[in-house]
Amino acid sequence: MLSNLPFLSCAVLTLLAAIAAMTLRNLVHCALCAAASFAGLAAIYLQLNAEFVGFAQILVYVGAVAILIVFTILLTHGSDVKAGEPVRSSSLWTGLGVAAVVLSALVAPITRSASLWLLPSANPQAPVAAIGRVLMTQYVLPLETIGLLLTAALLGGVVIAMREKPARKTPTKPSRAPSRELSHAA
Amino acid sequence: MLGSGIIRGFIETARNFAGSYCSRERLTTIQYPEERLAQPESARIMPFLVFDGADPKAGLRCTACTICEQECPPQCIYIIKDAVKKPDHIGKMQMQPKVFDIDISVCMGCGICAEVCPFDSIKMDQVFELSSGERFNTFLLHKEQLAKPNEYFRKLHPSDAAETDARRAEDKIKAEAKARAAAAAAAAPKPPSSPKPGPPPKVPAPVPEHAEVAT
Amino acid sequence: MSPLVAVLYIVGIMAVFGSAFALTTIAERKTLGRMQNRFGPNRVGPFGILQPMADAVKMLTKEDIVPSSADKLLHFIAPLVLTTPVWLNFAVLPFGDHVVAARFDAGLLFFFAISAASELAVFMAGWSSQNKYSLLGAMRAIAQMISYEVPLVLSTVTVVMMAGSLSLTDIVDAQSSYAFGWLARWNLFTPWGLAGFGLFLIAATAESNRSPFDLPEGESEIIAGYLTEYSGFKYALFFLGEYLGLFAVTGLGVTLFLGGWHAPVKALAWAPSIFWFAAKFAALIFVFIWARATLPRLRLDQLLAFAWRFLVPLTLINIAAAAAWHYSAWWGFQGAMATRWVLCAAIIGFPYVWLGRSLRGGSPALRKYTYAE
Amino acid sequence: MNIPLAHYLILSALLFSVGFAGAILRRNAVVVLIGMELMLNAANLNFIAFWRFGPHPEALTGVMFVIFSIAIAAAEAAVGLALVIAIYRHRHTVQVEQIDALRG
Repeated sequence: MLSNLPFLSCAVLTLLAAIAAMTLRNLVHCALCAAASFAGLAAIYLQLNAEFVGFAQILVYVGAVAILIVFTILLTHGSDVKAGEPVRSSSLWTGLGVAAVVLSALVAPITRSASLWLLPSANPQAPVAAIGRVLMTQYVLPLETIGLLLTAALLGGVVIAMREKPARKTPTKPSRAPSRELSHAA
Repeated sequence: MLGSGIIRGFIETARNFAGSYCSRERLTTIQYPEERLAQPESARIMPFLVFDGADPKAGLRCTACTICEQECPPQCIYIIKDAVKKPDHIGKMQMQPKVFDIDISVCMGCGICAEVCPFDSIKMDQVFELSSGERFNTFLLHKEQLAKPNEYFRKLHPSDAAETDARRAEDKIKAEAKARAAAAAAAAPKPPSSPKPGPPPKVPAPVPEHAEVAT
Repeated sequence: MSPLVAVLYIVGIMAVFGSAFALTTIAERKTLGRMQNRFGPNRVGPFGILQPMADAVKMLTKEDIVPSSADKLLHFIAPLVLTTPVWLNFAVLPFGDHVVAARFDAGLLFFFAISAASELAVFMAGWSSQNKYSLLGAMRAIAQMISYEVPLVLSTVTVVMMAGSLSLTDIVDAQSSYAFGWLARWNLFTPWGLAGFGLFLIAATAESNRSPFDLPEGESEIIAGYLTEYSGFKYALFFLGEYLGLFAVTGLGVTLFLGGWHAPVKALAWAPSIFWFAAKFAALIFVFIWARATLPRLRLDQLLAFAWRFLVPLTLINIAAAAAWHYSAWWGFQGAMATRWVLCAAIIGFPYVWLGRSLRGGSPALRKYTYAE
Repeated sequence: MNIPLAHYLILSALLFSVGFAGAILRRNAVVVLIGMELMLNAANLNFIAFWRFGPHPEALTGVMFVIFSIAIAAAEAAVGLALVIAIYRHRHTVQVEQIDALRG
């Protein structure tokens, strides 16, 4: 039981943070809880010997995605929630029912199949050098595609979020000519 | 090229860094409690009262005219006239203050009191280490604490003091001459020509000169 | 690693870098003073060396003020979130021969992943204070940290490529031999390493919020930014976290570019390895202080333009220069070394001049006033 | 280390359900995006768990999949949040129920 403690604590942290992220009213709290949930998952990856993935998870999710979410919340004035405003959809119980059905559909096969209750036989490692080698040989095409995708996403993100320039007006000098006339008249 | 100015800046600070250890002139700091900067003559912090001679009570120049009290912008001067008069430097009987208080926690050091004083009594001090742990009584200065000898004033503002002293000595000589003339006139057999001494020789309030000195 | 050794590492790192924090604060103030022709603090103790103690007493006895409208929980945990992960950075730094707390296979990735937590902490501090200056400071800090993380990581990519490993101990080992029999083969002594080190230093300065990139805490503009509503112990924690971040990134710079704990020349290799690390570390910290004394603060648009239009392209070009250096290693003709140097210097130098010129935007045009003739 | 594979899978299922419920129930588009990220992470956990417990861990298939998935998730988050900002700029709201211009 004691040896399970790291896993249990990380799992509880991840789940609680995820639930909090989905239920809290204040959006900034939601985003920070989501970041905590991502970090808990990274810890579970580390326990599963997936060192590289765990660090990449922290770097990308906690370092980048969480910050992006927080930025968006601030840019869309999401952090000032009015007191009486509903944050949940009106069809709360239908949605919860659907989610429960999804959960049971996922969990039922897991509990039924005996082969999933086995303990790990080996102690596999994922050394960085091996990951790099595989990336550059077997998975080189997906890697290049990802590079293209990231570039496209970067450009797309910039273009979508870019403020449209107001239509250029001809440069007029509104109050000047009349004032000169007035001064002449005077 | 980008960076050349940055490198020049780095060289400059490095020169300062090394130079401040080599030459003492580079360090402009005055290490205050040990070293002190000499105060310029026109420095002014708080007002004080000048007295002539050795006795602060007898020699106090103040005549309790309350001009300073009325002019003081933050109203930090408080004067009560004494019933007993005393002679001033030309021997004329003048009022004197019974109470002369300045609350220097209110005083803003503007020097208007010194500007308007027609008797050269109130002048600006240069003491600035006035902080105290006590809030009220320390900062309410009474006549006794405010009165400082003329020598002190001479030391602080030599040119102003010299000018004042010269004027007062002249006044005194004039007054004595007048008194002698009056005595002679009194001795002469023509009493009705001047039955009473005229209005006292008005001491000209030397506001412009003071202003120049003070600034 | 036995638990005893682990505890020894933890206590050692906390003691050494904790006291380094105290020493750096006083050294920084003294050095800044001298560079501005002042004395610097010299009152507490002989030559003022006890000033950190006085500062600590002052900080810890101050009242801890929490704004009434603040988000109390986030306001409380933000300094902890900033300071706690920073200590983890030191775990992967090799301080000496076999002196490293954790030999991660992906040590460099670990380092950058841990550094990412500080951005969230800064945001938490700024947002939870419910103060517009705090929020502005936090937004500036995040924009700056995200922008400069890219050149910071990219400038280390060359080192990783040359060493062929993300492990910091392997990177140090790759710089262990001596050229010509006496000069250390540090990455600094290659054209791409020299350029990469400069880019790394600039990005590291911005990443640790130090002058001239200290505009998240610009006192004159946004009253210390996200630190506005912090006082006493929490402020001290922020201060500590910032300096520890600087130390960590300095240690990384020493490890990646200055040969880690290796001596600069072979004749000096007899000195203990930790001494060499400490010496390089102190020298780099001095450079940071020197920069603070010299350079004025940037504007936000200048800052971001500098990152995206200058540093990021240059770091990418630097990778190309490193590739050129690597693939010309087999050249055996007379003067091959000089040719390689010239080639790589040209690859980096021309874009440097060109990008630097574009950054300035040509000569400043005469300003024309439309309405005020 | 005696945790069976099923525990990780159940954790992953729970995480997925939480993210799913949030994504379909919350009104704010940003929270919907957070829910989607949680679902993606749940899937990633499955990949890592199966890699760890699978018969051929040396092939690194699960790890590679997660690495690519994380990269795609980063791109997805960037574009998704940019969309949210663009929508906010046009409609001054990010409540998904009010963005119904295409409703028939």
